[in-house]
Amino acid sequence: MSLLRIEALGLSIHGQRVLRDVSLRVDPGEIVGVIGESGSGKSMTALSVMQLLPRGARCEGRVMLAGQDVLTLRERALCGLRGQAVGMVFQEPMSALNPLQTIGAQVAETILIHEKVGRREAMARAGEALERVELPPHRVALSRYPHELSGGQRQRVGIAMAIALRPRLLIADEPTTALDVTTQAEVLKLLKRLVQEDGMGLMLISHDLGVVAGMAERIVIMRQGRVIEQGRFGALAHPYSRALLEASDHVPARPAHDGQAPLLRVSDVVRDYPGRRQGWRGRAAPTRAVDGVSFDIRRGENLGLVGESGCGKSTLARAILGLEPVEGGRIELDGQPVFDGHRVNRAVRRRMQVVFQDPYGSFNPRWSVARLVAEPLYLLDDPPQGAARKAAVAEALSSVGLRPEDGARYIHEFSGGQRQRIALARALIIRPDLIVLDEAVSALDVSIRAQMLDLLADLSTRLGLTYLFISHDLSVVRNVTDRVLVMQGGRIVEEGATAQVFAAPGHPYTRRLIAATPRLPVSA
Amino acid sequence: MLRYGARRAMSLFVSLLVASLVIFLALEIVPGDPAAYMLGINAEPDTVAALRAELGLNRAAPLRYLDWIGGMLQGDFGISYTYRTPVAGMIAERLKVSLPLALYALALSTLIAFPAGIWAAQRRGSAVDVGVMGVTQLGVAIPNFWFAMLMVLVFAINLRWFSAGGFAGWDSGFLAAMKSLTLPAVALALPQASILTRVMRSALLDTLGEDYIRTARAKGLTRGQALRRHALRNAMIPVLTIIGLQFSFLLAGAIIIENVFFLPGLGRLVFQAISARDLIVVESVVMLLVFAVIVVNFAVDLAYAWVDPRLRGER
Amino acid sequence: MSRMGLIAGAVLTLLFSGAAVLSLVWVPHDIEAMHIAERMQPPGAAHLLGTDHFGRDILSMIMVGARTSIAVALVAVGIGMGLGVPLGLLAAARRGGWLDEIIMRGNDLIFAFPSLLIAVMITAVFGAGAVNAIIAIGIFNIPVFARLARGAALSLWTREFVLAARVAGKGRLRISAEHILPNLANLLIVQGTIQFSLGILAEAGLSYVGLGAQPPVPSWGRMLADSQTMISMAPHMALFPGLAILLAVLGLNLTGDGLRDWLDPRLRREAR
Amino acid sequence: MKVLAMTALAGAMTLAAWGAEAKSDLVVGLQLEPPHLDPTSAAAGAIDQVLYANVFEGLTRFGPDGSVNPGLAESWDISDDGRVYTFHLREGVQFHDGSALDAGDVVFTLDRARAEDSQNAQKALFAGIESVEALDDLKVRVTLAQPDGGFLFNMAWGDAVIVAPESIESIKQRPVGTGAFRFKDWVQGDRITLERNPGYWGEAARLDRATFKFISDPTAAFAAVMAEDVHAFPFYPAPENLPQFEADARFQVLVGSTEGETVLAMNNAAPPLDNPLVRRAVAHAIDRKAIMEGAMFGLGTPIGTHFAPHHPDYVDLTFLSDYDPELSRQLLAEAGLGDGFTTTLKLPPPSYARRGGEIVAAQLRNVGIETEITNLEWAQWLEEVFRGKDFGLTIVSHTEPMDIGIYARPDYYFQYDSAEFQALNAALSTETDPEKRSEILVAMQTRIAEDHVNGFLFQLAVPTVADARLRGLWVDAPTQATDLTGVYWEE
Repeated sequence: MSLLRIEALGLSIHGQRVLRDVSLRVDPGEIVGVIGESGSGKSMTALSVMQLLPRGARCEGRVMLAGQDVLTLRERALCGLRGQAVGMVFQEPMSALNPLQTIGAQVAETILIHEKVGRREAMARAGEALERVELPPHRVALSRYPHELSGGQRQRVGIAMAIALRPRLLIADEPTTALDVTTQAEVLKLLKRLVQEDGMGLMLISHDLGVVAGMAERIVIMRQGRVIEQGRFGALAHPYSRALLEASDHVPARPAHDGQAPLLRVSDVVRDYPGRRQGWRGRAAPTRAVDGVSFDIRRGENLGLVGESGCGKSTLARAILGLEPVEGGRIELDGQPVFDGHRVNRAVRRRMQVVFQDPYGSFNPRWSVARLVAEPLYLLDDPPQGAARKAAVAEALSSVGLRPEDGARYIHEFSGGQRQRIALARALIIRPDLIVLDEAVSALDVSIRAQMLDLLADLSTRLGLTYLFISHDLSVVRNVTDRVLVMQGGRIVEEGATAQVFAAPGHPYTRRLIAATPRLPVSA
Repeated sequence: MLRYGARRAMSLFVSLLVASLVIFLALEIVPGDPAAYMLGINAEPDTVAALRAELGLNRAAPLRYLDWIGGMLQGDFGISYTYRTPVAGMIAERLKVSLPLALYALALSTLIAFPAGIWAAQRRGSAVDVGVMGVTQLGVAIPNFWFAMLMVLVFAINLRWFSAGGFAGWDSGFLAAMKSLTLPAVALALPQASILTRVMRSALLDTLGEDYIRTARAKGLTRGQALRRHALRNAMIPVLTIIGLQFSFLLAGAIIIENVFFLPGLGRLVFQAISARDLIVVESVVMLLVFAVIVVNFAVDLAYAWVDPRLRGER
Repeated sequence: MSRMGLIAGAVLTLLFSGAAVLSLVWVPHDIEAMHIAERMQPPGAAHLLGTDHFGRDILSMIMVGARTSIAVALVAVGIGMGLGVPLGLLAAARRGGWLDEIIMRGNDLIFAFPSLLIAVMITAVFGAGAVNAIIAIGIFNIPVFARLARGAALSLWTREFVLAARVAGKGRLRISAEHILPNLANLLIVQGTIQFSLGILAEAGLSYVGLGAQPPVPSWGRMLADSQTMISMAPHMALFPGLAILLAVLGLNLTGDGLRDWLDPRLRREAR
Repeated sequence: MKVLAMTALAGAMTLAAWGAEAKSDLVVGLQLEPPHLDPTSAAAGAIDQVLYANVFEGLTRFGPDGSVNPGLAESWDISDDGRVYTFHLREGVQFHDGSALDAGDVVFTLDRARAEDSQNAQKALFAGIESVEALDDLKVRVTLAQPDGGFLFNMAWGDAVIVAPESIESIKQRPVGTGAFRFKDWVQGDRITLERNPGYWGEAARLDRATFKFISDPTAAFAAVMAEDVHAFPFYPAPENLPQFEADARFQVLVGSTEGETVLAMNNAAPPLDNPLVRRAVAHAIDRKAIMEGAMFGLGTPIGTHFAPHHPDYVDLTFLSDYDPELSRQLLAEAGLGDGFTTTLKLPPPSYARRGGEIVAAQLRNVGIETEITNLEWAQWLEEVFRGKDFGLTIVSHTEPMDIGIYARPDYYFQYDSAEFQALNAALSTETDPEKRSEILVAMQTRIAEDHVNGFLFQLAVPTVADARLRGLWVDAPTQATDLTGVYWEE
């Protein structure tokens, strides 16, 4: 008998349909992957099982959990189920833990809520649960607070809370999305082990096919509140599933690059952050974010820069863009320094532009798109005015596939993918030589990302652009760059042609990174 | 921790020094001579001069400033020009009214605001919530001196449950003293309680929307348990800030209420002293209140650390 | 719910500002003429809200008093905003620098002074009067807006559109003016409304203790003070000015809260 | 819900109510608290209001009608030339600290008051004294530089009460006098308590204890009386409440006269008010009746000059400044100010000034004179108006008895400089014949009324609100005192 059987589940929130006719099941000891792009309803399905839906939600259909329909249960009975029969792990390890309580207390709470045991015993069992998630109390004391833990450790605490009572079903909603690849691999391994040990069912929700493909016995593909298809990974046949699959590992068409002339030269760059200010005078010791980095970007190439969070890649990007002065070394574009004395060299800066990750935070919401796109014209000594300015904006918008009329609209009227196009238009308007793409496609859904990558490739060929492609996502970097730099702890640990580095990584860290990166099975 | 404390104390000291200079300079340019005020309209000029000499008013301003500061560091606030008694004693006497009044009002406001704020937050959008929010809107908008007037009219003059004002004194018994502080405390507490209720409610609603509340609910906690065990303490940070601000306000800002109820408190002392140009009293009381505000803020900072372990590491 | 509050608040606010504007050209009775014989008349046909202790029409006094309250509060909030917001923006633009330090220390210092006491001191130094009431209330509005502006600006400075502007070569001051300030507008409007209502309360309090607008300029606080000893003989004299303050402040608060929810649901910061 | 809670609280607390109405206790409300308790070194009337006649006594003392009666001096002899006064002190008078009153104390008191570094606010009272000698334990001889018809009157002032050198050091905090009450306790900002002096030389006080409670706010005063927290409130600050108290059987309202001539003082030295025509115009623009009605709710007596109406030498000169706005406008036109003018009106705190000021401003506006009203605290008023003479108009009540002499001082704040008047004043001070004195006084009153030195408004009345069962309270206020020696509760 199935552990969880969802039958024809419908959900509306304040009258708006969110889920329609969703049916799926999870058997004991089985891992079911639920895949979908944003807005597909995958998280809402999970919350429907937990009955932790937002205000104004109405469900229909049946959600059979261990023989009971949770939709008919009263709140009291539901509280008895949650944490006991079904545990849940959430996406954000930063905010999913109460910052004011020790991790021991938070794990023990699951036990205290459901069983009549003493505090001491609950703490002991919390220790065991933490041990099972590989956070043994002798290494990470129960009396630690969440802020003293790394992201991966926090996510383990979250898992420990969910499995403390060995529930029969575990729901994990994007459990690794906020983590670095290496940590992600460890957490996924941990989840897999727990499923095997306890024989529980795992409903693993993710936007990333690569994450799920390697783990799940069955995959459920969702789109716009409906289940499109479910089955084994290799057996997915629905056109949408295929498209999704293709987009996940999209290789844009672009000619191979063979130029050698350096456009940007970075030599021995050192970047320190001052310590925290303490009182009226005096600061703590500075931290070194970029430590003696040297490399070239060749004209017309796509250079990848990969590394995990905190490795210094964003700091390096800001230094290249001349946003912050460096403590040591030189950054030169075509032989001209980015910093001329203490002032930013405008002549250099107008040849570089950037596209940031966040499609929502990258635009001033009070400006029209035309004004946003035209902003870099400020760098020109004699910026075009009136009709010329309008034409420049129109051209930039057209070049990224938007209509010139879109310039009159405001940013909130655009989707995430369109916004990244606008960001690209903004970068293109002053016809730069180099564009820094700082995680520029990381926040996009796979299908949108694939389109964006095609656009980037097309523009680079047409306009002879040079990209510095910064990303934590190795699979993307692998598909779009000519050369790649691997950064760790402020240093470049490996550099080489992309294909070569991925085929035969030289540095142990590179090897770890590549091993941890989820790959789609070739069979698909 | 010690070094942090020392630095903090240093910056506290600088603030106080600047504050003392501001106060002294401001009062230096106040027109009006305490000696002339005391001697009235028939006094001969040489009489006024004699009194000025005795009060030490004819000395240079920097000297008087140094004397004042130096004295205060040793707990000697000087001698009041008009009352001719040590200022420290006068302040101590007035604090016996102002401090209990502030604490009483704060206690009332907290006792009303906590349950009301929690109640409203728990039943967000319900009639209870709308009702509580409506009452607090009125409470924030009502001028407290007007409310005090109305209370005196109803409870003292018409119903005669309370005396119309004045302070019974602590030697007439705790209950009698508290009774004479009750109407003033209610008048002071009403707007504060309303503000605090609103802060409590909105802070709770904010924290109730946090991810860790959902985590807690996923563990099997009921809505109420999640609120009590997780939301409440997290909501305390803005609430503590407001309570800290309110305490300073209640201690210093009760001037008008002290007047309506003719309570011999600090606020009224300052008011009287300003009209009598008893500058040394004004300076000392204002300085003391500034000191109190700074210390209360410091205490609130410490309370944050007590509530929030994330801050402990830095302290 | 908040929509209804906004409407009610806007109606009240418009009512009072309308009355204030109307009083510039017309009031039911001349408030400069005193008719001692007609004093303290209860509300009736001749005088809708009755007359005061000098026989002046209370409705007319409240209308003209609205002008005083609104003018004092508006200018005071204007001072607070006009000085506080640039200071806050400047501090945020120079985060961690000595300028930031000085501005924020200065703010703390003003905050450390009990506001009413300082208002009393200011009027003691410069004399009682509307202008000094404005200064006293205005000074305490500066740190409110400076802190608000700095706090919000700091979070805006971390947004990527600011980085984009810097990539476009813009300086900190230009970014503050072009990007930060427009995004603070909602917040400032909301806080401004709240401070405006607090300003009206403060003006009433100061006038009540005799430190606000001086006679013959009518003001609500002084009307209350004047009425106090007559409260049991002529309760209408105390009732109507008090209600005027209550309703005006209530109206502004409701408007502020309503605007907050309407303009940006994320701005759920409770104003002090 | 809140009301319920309060009811419960009130129920629990009723037993603890204070201010019990034991028949020998009295709580008196006063508007102003004394700054300290030495009547001989401050002008504050508040000191006399608590201590005069109760704790401190002088050689002579005022009676309830303003007459000068024997005080600590049982009798006195005056030399024929009117320059030498020999006072015979009462026997067996003791200060509250047990020390006996003797001639040495009188010599000490008078010498201290007239010394170079004296801080006596009314030093002028003693200016005429040439020497003071103790003839024996109970006999003191005071020699004046020239005869002074007002000397015994002067010695009755609160500033001339007899103090002892033994207790002078701490007198500001612990006053030691010879009166029927002795000082017990002072809770600053709140109250002063006196208790009966068992060793009093005269008729003992009938109250065991008297508490003076300081309530500056008129509303609070009203509430306190209504709630019977205080039993008597002399100089009750809100005349508008009197009809209510009168209508309430629990209370009695006494309205008496004071020595306070309330005037709209004008700056005689600054244009345009230096022009007698303009001053006359101001005088005629003012409707005394409306001011008294509006500011004092009808209390007070109109005056046409600077003299107390209850004084036998008073002449009614109000017709010289009748309310006549038409005439006022004419006069202004005559003075070349047909379009009116603007001046300042600076008002001290009492309600007669603040409320009266608003009415005066409205009346002046009616004839074209605009006033800028500034409300001042007393200290500021003293600085700006009284000492700085920086004002156009002000309203103030001159509460010192028999103070028409101030018009002879050209440097006095309103700066009236009339040789004629100064001659009259000089003649008065040396004249001892009552008939002649009377004539001179009439001439002086007429002079200033005709010169319209100030706008003469009304004689301030003193309302006292008291429990209906209280007896023996002073009705009039010839001086600022609350003499409780004869006060008792009716059985």
